[in-house]
Amino acid sequence: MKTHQAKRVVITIEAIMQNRLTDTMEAAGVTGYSILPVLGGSGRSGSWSREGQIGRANGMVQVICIIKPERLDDLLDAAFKVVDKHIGVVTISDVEVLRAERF
Amino acid sequence: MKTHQAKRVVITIEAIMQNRLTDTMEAAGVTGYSILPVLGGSGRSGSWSREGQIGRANGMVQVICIIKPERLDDLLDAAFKVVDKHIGVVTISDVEVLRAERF
Amino acid sequence: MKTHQAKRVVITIEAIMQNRLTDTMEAAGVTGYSILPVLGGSGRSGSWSREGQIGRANGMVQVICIIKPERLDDLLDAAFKVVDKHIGVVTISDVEVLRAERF
Amino acid sequence: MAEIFDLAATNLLSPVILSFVLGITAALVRSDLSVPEATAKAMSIYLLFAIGFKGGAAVAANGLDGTLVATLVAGFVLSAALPLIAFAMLQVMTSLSRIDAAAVAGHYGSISIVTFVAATSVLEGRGISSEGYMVAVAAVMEAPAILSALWLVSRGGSGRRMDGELMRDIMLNGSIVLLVGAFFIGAVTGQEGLDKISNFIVAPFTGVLCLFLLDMGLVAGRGLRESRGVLNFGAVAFGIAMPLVGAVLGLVFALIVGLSSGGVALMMVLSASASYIAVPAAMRVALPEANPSVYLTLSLGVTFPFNLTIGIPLYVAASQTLTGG
Amino acid sequence: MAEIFDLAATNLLSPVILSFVLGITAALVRSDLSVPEATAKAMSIYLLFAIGFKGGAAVAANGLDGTLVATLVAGFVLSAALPLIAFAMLQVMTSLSRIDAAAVAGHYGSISIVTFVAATSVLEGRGISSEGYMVAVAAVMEAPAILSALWLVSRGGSGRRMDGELMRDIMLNGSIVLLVGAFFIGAVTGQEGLDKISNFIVAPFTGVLCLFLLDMGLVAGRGLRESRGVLNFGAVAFGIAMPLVGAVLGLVFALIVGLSSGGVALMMVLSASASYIAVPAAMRVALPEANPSVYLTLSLGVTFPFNLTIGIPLYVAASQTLTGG
Amino acid sequence: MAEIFDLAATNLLSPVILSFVLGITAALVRSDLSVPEATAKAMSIYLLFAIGFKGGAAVAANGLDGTLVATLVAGFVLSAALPLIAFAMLQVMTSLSRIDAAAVAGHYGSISIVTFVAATSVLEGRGISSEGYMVAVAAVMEAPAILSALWLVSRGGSGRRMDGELMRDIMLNGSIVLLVGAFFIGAVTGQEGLDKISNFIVAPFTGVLCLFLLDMGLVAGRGLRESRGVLNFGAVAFGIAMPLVGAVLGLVFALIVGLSSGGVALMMVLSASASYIAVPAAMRVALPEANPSVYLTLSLGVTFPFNLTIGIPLYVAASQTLTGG
Ligand SMILES: Nc1ncnc2c1ncn2[C@@H]1O[C@H](COP(=O)(O)O)[C@@H](O)[C@H]1O
Ligand SMILES: Nc1ncnc2c1ncn2[C@@H]1O[C@H](COP(=O)(O)O)[C@@H](O)[C@H]1O
Ligand SMILES: Nc1ncnc2c1ncn2[C@@H]1O[C@H](COP(=O)(O)O)[C@@H](O)[C@H]1O
Ligand code: NA
Ligand code: NA
Ligand code: NA
Repeated sequence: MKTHQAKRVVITIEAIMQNRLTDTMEAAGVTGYSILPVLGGSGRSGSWSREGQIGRANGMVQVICIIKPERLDDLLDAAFKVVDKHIGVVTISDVEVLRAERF
Repeated sequence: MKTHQAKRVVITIEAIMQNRLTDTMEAAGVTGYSILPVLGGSGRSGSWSREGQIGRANGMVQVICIIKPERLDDLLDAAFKVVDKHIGVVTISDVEVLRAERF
Repeated sequence: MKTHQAKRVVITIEAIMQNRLTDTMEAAGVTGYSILPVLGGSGRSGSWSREGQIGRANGMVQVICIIKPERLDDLLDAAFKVVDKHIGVVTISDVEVLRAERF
Repeated sequence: MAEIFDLAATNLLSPVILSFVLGITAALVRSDLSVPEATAKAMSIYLLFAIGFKGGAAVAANGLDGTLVATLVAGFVLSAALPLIAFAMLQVMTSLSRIDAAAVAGHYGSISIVTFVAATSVLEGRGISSEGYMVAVAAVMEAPAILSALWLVSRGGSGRRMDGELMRDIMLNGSIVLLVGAFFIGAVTGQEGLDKISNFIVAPFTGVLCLFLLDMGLVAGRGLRESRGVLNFGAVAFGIAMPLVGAVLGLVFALIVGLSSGGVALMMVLSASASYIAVPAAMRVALPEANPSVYLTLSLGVTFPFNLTIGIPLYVAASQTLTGG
Repeated sequence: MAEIFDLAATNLLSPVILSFVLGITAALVRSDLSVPEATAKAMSIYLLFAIGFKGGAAVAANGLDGTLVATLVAGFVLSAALPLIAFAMLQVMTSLSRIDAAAVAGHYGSISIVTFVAATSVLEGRGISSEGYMVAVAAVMEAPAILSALWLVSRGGSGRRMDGELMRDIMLNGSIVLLVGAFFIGAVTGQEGLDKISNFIVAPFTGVLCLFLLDMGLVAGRGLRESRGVLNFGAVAFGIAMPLVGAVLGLVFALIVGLSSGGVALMMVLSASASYIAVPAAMRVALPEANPSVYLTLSLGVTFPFNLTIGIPLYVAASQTLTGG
Repeated sequence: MAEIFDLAATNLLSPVILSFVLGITAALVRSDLSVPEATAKAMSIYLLFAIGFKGGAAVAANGLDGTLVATLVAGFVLSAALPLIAFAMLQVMTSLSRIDAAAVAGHYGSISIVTFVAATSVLEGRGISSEGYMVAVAAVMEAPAILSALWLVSRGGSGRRMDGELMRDIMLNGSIVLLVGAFFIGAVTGQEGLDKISNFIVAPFTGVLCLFLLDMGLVAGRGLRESRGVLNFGAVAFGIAMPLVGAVLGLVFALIVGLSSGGVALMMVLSASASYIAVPAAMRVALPEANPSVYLTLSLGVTFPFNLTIGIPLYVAASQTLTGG
């Protein structure tokens, strides 16, 4: 089955920053992404969990974006603006995609 | 620690199609997979979120499948049958697995 | 944008073993990880779903860990101790990370 | 006439409607107010269980009168026929593609259970009783419209979309099973069963309905915001005209069958309301090319608020005038 | 005898049982009806809090009679001893491996709190009172069975599976902490406390129990569907014989201790019921080789429905006959 | 004095407080007891809707007296001014960085709605009435403190952190919208509206509050465990001194405005309480460098339990003594 090269960018970011990140991404022309929930985790600023929480102040989400390699830098620049001062991990990996015409 | 080459296939698909996809995958001999929830996202058909929804008509899930490289094409053929006319993104990447005898 | 090589380790493990795994990882010096919920899945021991469940006895989570390549073996050793007799899939893949100083 | 306005005003200023307005407003001003998906589903399970059970218990109390079968048949026919009318209207009033028009049409043959629930709560508030088996009629009206919609598409040349699995999905979808199941439990356990759990399914009912409508308002408002521009004037006009057409047809059938004043009103509500759970799900499976923003926005963003605010009091008033009830 | 059938029929036709039947039916016909995980957990928190609190308030009202300690000891002994009997029965009746048999045995020494809750609701419905501290007995009976099960395995040669962390997990698992904590709050705040929150923990209780059992039915039905073929005739027979054996032992201990008619019935229910929360979780940690479909299907798919439908009325009738209550 | 102790004891031994204690204990002993996020959010939606609605209905019943505007202004001023006092105290009592101190200060100008809810439930329990519009005052006090905190930081040289989007986020955050919206619905539908849903928003209220506080205890206990060592003696002392300072200021303003005895107590509670929803979220956006464990632990782990157990009875007693109410 024919596949196409693409990049998979995963941005783990505070939930409270999600809209700011996706707005910035959309402004940079990135419109395809999915949001995954994160239940908890641990890092330099300690560990956390969403259990029983009502506030939005802690907790993270993963914004996952499959993107053409040539568009990667636009996305990273946009993401960096938002993630910069904020807690967050950004990873990039190679993937192949089926039906590249769809994204 | 000894690892083995494998493929990681991620199929982001409408929740409503999940059972049809996994049935087709099982019919093609793929029995190992995990389902991850997706909270929301954006694509050519606009953006969506599961918040407050009761219907099953919008919302997607990720079906993740770690599979031996030689079985990849069977899986993709099976997935393609279901994903074809439906909204969905299919990505493939290389991974190494521990304890390959278990899958 | 400058990126750094790293490994992405995904450990799909029974929810009930999550704390034992992360304790062991922390004892091995791995402090950065995120936990993703898994809704359901299928494997050699049949298929499962979290729907309507109140017990903790079935259901899995994904522990995702971005780690410097040189620390990979420590992590895998630690993970293996816990995963060994238990249900679980461990995959490793290459990723690039932004802001490596943060992890 | 004055009475209709009075009824409309009472309805508009009830906590139930105002909660919906609060939800829609919060979404439109982009507040981050939101109800978790699990909570929304829990409330819908509660409402379906309660309404089904109460219907069953009412049947146990009053016995089945001879109109039951006739009413079920009427519901079936209405559900199957309304999409054809809707489709014709859509082809005149809008420029939707054949597939989009068929998908929309399917929604208007089927029903919205929360509109039905809101109507029963208005009837109760005014002390108007109705046939307990109307919830069974609601269940019967969920599915036939879907078949009509798919038939409309297949007539247009594209191959058949219905398979056994989809059929099973539609007939056994969670809402139908819960509604019908609770109806049977209510019918079997009767007044004694109702007494045991009325502190749960009767006393707090209207309050839960408020929070549920708050959530519906949030979802509807978000949908309206997202899909600005999806609907043109013709489509919106259809979203308001079609419930009126449906209500009139429901009225005619209900009068022929000979329902009570409350029953007539509920039959009008069922015919006037548009599905936003069962039919959208079926359409995603069977007609993936149809644009969901069109049918969801029409059903949840236009017709649902219309019925909730203006439609219900109108249908109740009409049925009272015409049945003399 | 006629009375037993009568009681059984009343029980079977209650909204509570019929809701369970609805759930199991929906799952077996593969309806997509489902209760969100968060909602199921919320209901279980509610039930544990309510049942614990009411038990504590009852103790505050009636004072502690001298049988408390004896009953707790009896519960402890039963929980520890029942797995040994179960294990022996399993080795005769089934061909389960030593480890699977030990894991199953552990479930039958421990208890199912929802079976207990359903029984209290039957007792209440029949106006039979019981010792408030029976919820404390329930809490005491959760854990000892797990130790017995692990001892059965270690006797078979495989090294010890119990460590401090697992011990803490078992003793401080959420259900036990919530049940015991609510019991203390009820005991401390007494009738006054109960008055403050009875509109929450008493009035809607039976209704919530209905929806909770609907969910239990869905989960049990899904489990039965998934694990078709896991259980052979011998295993199913064990799943029905063992609760009867447990109930008889519970009866003997309860009569020796001198409990009231309601207390005897509850002790029988506790002994007869099989865990499906605490023990499965402990087994996944300590005995990962044991097959979860075996113990979950037996506990939730066979013994739980048996107790709910036939067991409880039987135990209540037996205790009433024998205590003259 | 004896009366204060009596009141404190009654308060401490209420199901509401003991549920919080149960939660905090369960978390500290590392039980796995937990409330799902969706359930916690559902309960907070319920409480906000109920308290807002009841406030609005009370206003509809009693009419607006002339003190409304004065009270709103007083609330606004207190919210804006308290952070300045808190900031000064923090610089004397702790070695927190300027940014951390400003972030903490913002929390103490704003309010904790659940502390407010707990206080109204204490007042009700003692039959003390209060101005219905105090919930509107609570809403007004949420945001100004955030602006003060950011001003404190910008004065220290770092550029401005406030932008239009953040401002909108703060003003239209879900809690404020729901509280104010429900208040309006209550005010518009009045006693009639309240009658329709009082079985939902009044009868089970205290019980839901118990479970909500159980969850708050779990979250607070987990926070305390995680952040052991984050707070030194000075910070903890601040967490207890600051609510007292706030309460005194609230008392002065409330007496000047001329509130009733209950209103004075609530104004003290609002001033004494520290935000743990709106302000932490705003701080993560505007001051990401500030350490969340410091402000969350102080607000939720120190000041909230203090107010809940000791503060509220103290403020009620003080207001009763001083207003002669
Ligand atoms: N190395 C890592 N791998 C995966 N997730 C991480 C990693 N480091 C941080 N995270 C996630 O990001 C959150 C914040 O990290 P930190 O800023 O280091 O406290 C953590 O709580 C985790 O959820
Ligand atoms: N490039 C992408 N990266 C990640 N997720 C995507 C991407 N494109 C689409 N999706 C997901 O698939 C859904 C449907 O996409 P679409 O068919 O383009 O509207 C979106 O709402 C996203 O959740
Ligand atoms: N090949 C696979 N790919 C993805 N997830 C898997 C795979 N195999 C197993 N899993 C997950 O691990 C769980 C237990 O697997 P097993 O031990 O094979 O029953 C399954 O239910 C899935 O959630
Ligand atoms: Na209709
Ligand atoms: Na037992
Ligand atoms: Na304050």
